[in-house]
Amino acid sequence: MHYDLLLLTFLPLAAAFAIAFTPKGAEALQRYLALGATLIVAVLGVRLFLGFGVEGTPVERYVFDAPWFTLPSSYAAPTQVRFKLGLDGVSLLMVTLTAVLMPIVILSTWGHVHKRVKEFMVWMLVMQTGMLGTFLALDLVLFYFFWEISLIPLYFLIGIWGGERRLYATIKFFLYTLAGSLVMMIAIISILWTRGTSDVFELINLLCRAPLEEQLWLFAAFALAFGIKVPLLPFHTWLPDAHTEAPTSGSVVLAGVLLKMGTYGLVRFCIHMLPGAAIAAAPVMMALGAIGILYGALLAWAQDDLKRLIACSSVSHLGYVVLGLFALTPAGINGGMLQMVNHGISTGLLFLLVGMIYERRHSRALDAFGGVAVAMPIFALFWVITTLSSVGLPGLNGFVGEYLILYGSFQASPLWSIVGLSGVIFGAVYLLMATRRMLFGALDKPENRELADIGAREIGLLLPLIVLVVWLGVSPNTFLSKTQPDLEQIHLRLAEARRALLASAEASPTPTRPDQEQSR
Amino acid sequence: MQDSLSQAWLWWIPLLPLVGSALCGALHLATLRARKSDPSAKGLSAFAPLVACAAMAGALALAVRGFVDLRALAPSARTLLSTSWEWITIGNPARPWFDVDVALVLDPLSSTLTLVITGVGLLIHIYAAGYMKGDAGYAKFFAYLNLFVFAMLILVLSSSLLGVFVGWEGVGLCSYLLIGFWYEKGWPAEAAQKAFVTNRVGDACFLIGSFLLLRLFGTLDLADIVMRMKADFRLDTIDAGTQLNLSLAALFLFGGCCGKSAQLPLFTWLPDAMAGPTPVSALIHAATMVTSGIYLIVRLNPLFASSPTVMTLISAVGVTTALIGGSTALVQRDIKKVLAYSTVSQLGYMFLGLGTGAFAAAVFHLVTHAFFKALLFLGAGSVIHGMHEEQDMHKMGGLRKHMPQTFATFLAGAAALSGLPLMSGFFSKDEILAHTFNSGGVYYAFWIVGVLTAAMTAYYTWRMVALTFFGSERFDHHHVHPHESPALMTVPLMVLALLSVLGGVLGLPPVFHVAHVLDGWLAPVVEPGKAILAMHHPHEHLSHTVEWVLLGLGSAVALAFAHTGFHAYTRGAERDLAIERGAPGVAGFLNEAWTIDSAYSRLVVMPLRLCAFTVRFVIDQLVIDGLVNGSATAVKNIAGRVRGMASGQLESYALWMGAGAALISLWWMWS
Amino acid sequence: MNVPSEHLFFLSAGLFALGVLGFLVRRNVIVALMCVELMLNAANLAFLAASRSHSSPGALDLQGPVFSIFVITVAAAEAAVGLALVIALYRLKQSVETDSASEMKG
Amino acid sequence: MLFYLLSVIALLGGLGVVFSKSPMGSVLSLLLTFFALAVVYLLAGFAFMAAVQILVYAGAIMVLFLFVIMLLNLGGMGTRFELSAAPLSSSRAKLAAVVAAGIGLAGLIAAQRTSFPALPEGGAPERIDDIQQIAIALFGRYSLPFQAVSLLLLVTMVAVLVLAKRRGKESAQ
Repeated sequence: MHYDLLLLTFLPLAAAFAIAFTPKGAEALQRYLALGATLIVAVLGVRLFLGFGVEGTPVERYVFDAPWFTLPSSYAAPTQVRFKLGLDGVSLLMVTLTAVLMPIVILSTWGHVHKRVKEFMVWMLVMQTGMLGTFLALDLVLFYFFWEISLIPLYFLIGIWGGERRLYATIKFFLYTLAGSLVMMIAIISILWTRGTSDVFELINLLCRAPLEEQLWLFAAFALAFGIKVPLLPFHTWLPDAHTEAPTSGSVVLAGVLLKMGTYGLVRFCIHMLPGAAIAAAPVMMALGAIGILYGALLAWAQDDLKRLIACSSVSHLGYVVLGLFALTPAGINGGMLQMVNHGISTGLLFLLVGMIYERRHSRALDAFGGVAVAMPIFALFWVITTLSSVGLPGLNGFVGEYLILYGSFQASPLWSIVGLSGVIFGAVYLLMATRRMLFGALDKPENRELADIGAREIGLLLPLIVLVVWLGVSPNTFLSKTQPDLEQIHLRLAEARRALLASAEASPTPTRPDQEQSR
Repeated sequence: MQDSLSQAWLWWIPLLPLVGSALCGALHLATLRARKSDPSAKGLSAFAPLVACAAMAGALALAVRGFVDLRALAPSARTLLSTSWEWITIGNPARPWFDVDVALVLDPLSSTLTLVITGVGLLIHIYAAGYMKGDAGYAKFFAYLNLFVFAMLILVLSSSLLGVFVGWEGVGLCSYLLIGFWYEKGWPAEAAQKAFVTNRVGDACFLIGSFLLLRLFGTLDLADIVMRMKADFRLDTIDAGTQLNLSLAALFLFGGCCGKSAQLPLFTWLPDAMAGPTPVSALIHAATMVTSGIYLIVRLNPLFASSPTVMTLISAVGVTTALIGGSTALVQRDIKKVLAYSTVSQLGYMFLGLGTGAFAAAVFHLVTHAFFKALLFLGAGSVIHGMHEEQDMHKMGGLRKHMPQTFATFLAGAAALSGLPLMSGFFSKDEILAHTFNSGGVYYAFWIVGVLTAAMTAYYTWRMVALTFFGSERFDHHHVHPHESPALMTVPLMVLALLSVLGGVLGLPPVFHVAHVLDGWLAPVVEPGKAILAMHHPHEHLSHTVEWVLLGLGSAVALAFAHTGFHAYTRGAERDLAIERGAPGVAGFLNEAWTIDSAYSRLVVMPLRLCAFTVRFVIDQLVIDGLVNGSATAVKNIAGRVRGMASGQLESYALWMGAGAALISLWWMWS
Repeated sequence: MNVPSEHLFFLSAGLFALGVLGFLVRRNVIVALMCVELMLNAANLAFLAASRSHSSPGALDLQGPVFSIFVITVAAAEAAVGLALVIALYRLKQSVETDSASEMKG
Repeated sequence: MLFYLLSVIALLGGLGVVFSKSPMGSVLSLLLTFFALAVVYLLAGFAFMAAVQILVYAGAIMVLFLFVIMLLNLGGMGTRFELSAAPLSSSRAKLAAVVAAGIGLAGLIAAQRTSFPALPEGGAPERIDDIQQIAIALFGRYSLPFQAVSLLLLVTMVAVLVLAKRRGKESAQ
């Protein structure tokens, strides 16, 4: 048995323990311990990514499986809950993104975390274990366990190191997500009881043949939890508050990884495990995604707080992901998966950049700026590149995902694709508006004249992500080819479910809704 | 498609400017570094024009090599294909669901445009080395300019529609960066934003068009699409659904072209784009980028040809835009604004030609327009340079004595633009009008508007010449000392003047009994579209008599109105003031380009902005958060009541706990 | 002894109910604690009765006694802490009535 | 028959705990119940548990109660019969009685409805709680809870020490 995955997941937790026992004032030690641990995890993650799907790599390296405990079930044999971690095409990109993003996040805290450093690092590392575990868990109970674990640290990160309205934001965030996960827990308990197993792949085999009514209510329960996390319209209002009040690093992790737990869950559970329900619910989900794109963009356009604007743009961008995933076409799902990574990188970068300017200027109001490009040319360069990647300029990462999503959804439903396309226009509107109001114009405010340009540490933070931005834009096949075989499995399931739906439609006299989409 | 014949070197045509751009960017960063210690340091930025021009010269040399190679091939085999960049593959690579491979293709059409881009581009680079000297962002400017050339070359060379889109958005980005080059002033940044967003509207249409094409053909490879259209398209066999889809695809792609090529309804960004430095206006907003719409339609000519409705629409949009642009240029006082509206108008001509199926004629006008409009912009830049950044023609006059070389070359450009006989613009414009006349039906109306616009063109061109170079010197002699520009700027002007005058030889009309060079050269590219058009309505060539009459009419109109325009303004700007006094309404209406821009901001931008604020304050904060916070308040109120039960007395806690336990256990027992 | 196991449970239930009643009506903390002991004893009796009903001469069921031992231990601990609290409360309020400690009022 | 007699004694003791006027009376009634239960255990085959019942409950815990009552000199304080005394209103006492009855009823029904295996021929085993077996179980299968319980006792000792230690004057006032 290989322990790579176990190491990957629990190394941050171990480091958190180690940091907890360091003396109180040793801030440098705590910072470097955290940085070191996340760097090791990043190296491990990249190694796993590079080896994935390459011939000659032992497959067992990508699974860790051990019995954990038992729970009662409706069968004679109790449900055996397993401690099963596994890396496959669906989780690969998210795990790698988490591993790569965290050292950058930790390094970014040099600039803005000055109080209670020890606790901050501990919570960050605990959160990383939670996030990696969520993506890697191939057992329903284990998934839920990690899902909840990753929730708590953010509560403290915002609640202790956040801005002025942090209490309102934390409570809103916590209650929203908790409400969602409780509903999901009920669905999980019901699955464990009725199916007698908690292994995700076994359940995928079992549940895809479940009757549509059962699939639909399970789908609804899961989709609610994931939809709140994504966040999908109309459950999005916790996000701008949480983002605005969170410290920079919290925002980056929230946008970069935590939101992806929702979309990841949609792929893994709502689509792969419950394909029949996914097909039936696709029109609704696509509509929510497409309207979310437009809604988020309009919302962002009306903001005058930079951080809030980016938070609203997250709503818009994740609308793309949902639109693509529930197009249920190859291009749509692939595009959605890619867009998750893209959004993590681009929005992470945007939050890092906003953090940098906030550290200097202690304001996020757009009106407080103007002409910053004159004072901080390097910062402006990075900001413009990031904005363009977020806007979806071909050649940078955002475009590939957006194009695939829009084409995939065009195959399924031209209407929602065109509604989603409006995001292409409005994305440019609000991001360029922010760019113009912040960077361009005359440098007429005396506070801005003294702004120092970003330094070597900050460039070092941004550069790896910028490289990824270009790499993903120019050669997305590096990533697409790795996820391909496992996504193909999802399409096989979907095709099977479509046939089943058609068969039942023919059998029953009442005509059911015909499927609009036809994948090639 | 990969074979031993693949020409990997083609990649160097766009890559050279990209490398140049990266080097210039590095030079700019080095300059910034040097400025930290010494704010006025020039650093290494003086090398930037050398690097950029070298890259351009290299690209031009390669383009010429490609042209020579193509000439050596048989006309039907004139295609050079590079190795391909496997960009996006979804599904098993052996039989993918979705696959985009981008190769570079050099064929007569892309070769023509590559030559124009690199040739005119090189001249403008050289000019800019003089024009931008002393600017704080000297190296940055060349980095952007080279980046633009890279994107533009990708646009015209790509084998795939998505590759075209890379260039399409790339040039939009560079246009954004270059319009907003002097962003400290504020309004260039706004103009840049407007340009980008307006283009985005077009780009969204482009994307829809590409989805439809993907659905129809399963590929985005341009050659494949053309081949399929050629092989499968028969008027009698095609079903209505396919026909509709083809028309929709053509329509949406044309929407994309309207954005990039500044046609109605998306042309309003181009006049504002004059906020950028003048070489930018010449290169991007006259010679190259704005013509990409024409390129796209010619590239996919069978698709457009298959839909007569869309073709008529293209002509109608083109001629209307030409009229609006031409009439607006009549009253502009800013020399660059005149040229900008003139560009809108000339692009309208090209679309008019495309709509009649005169693809080669449109390309011909594209080429000649690139020569003379770049020349005019650069000449205007030279004037502005010499006048210390003054752009108002009412404050110029009599400059011919002060800047003779600029004056002479400007005259050549003006002659070509106004279509004076035997100039390049004369032949190209006339060819388009002749094709329009020949198409009959509603096209007769288009032809009349076209001739009217030609008259306006001649008038405003010579008004501009008169106001700028003739008459009394209306500038303040104490502050402004007009001077001729350095040779670095005038030499490119002379080359372009030569091209403007002689460019007509590329496409002499049939009555001259000389081969139409460009027509023959482009024949392999436009043949499929022509074949489809011929299926719709076969029409004969114009008789030589009619042709002579049209040529004569064109000459007469151009000469007459050039004369009127020139003489009305040689003595100064009184005529303008008279018009403004006499008919302020008309003058204002024309001055604001038929008030289309302000109508947009009132009817489109403001409502959308209102919508955004409604979303933020009403829907998000009032409704959704109201519900969320309302439910929280409700819980709090209920909790307040329930709190009364927690009296702090142990017995009562215990009592409630016991009662609960009793109820639950009894319920268990009963159920 | 041939008493059916049910009867042992009946006794357990009765004692438990008395314990509950006493805990609910007596305000003297010490007596309340005693009632808790009474309930714990009832629970012990139930454990042992269950153990007895599952045992046969060949196969003894030891879970009952083992858990009883644990319960007794917990009971001892509970009594010790409870009485210590009573002493602390008495020091503070000079009273051992439960309603003298109502600072937890919500 | 002895069992039923003992049952009655135990229940009477329980009543005594609840209704005795003085804490001292309650203690003595509780002691009676414990002894009766110890004999019941003995009868049911749990000799060891009977011994533990007497040693720990009657011996240790009850002494603790007595000790505290004497320490605080509460012997005569419980003269108020609280069932009718304010603020414990009689309606609340009735409610308490109903609750207690409900719980008792639930227990009775549970015992009634559960089908226990019939007692083997010749009655239940004579001796169920074999000490050796218990020790094996405690140190084997239940060693983890056993250690946890010992930890609990340790914590209890510390807690009691902390709670019972006399503080400064201001907190003791």
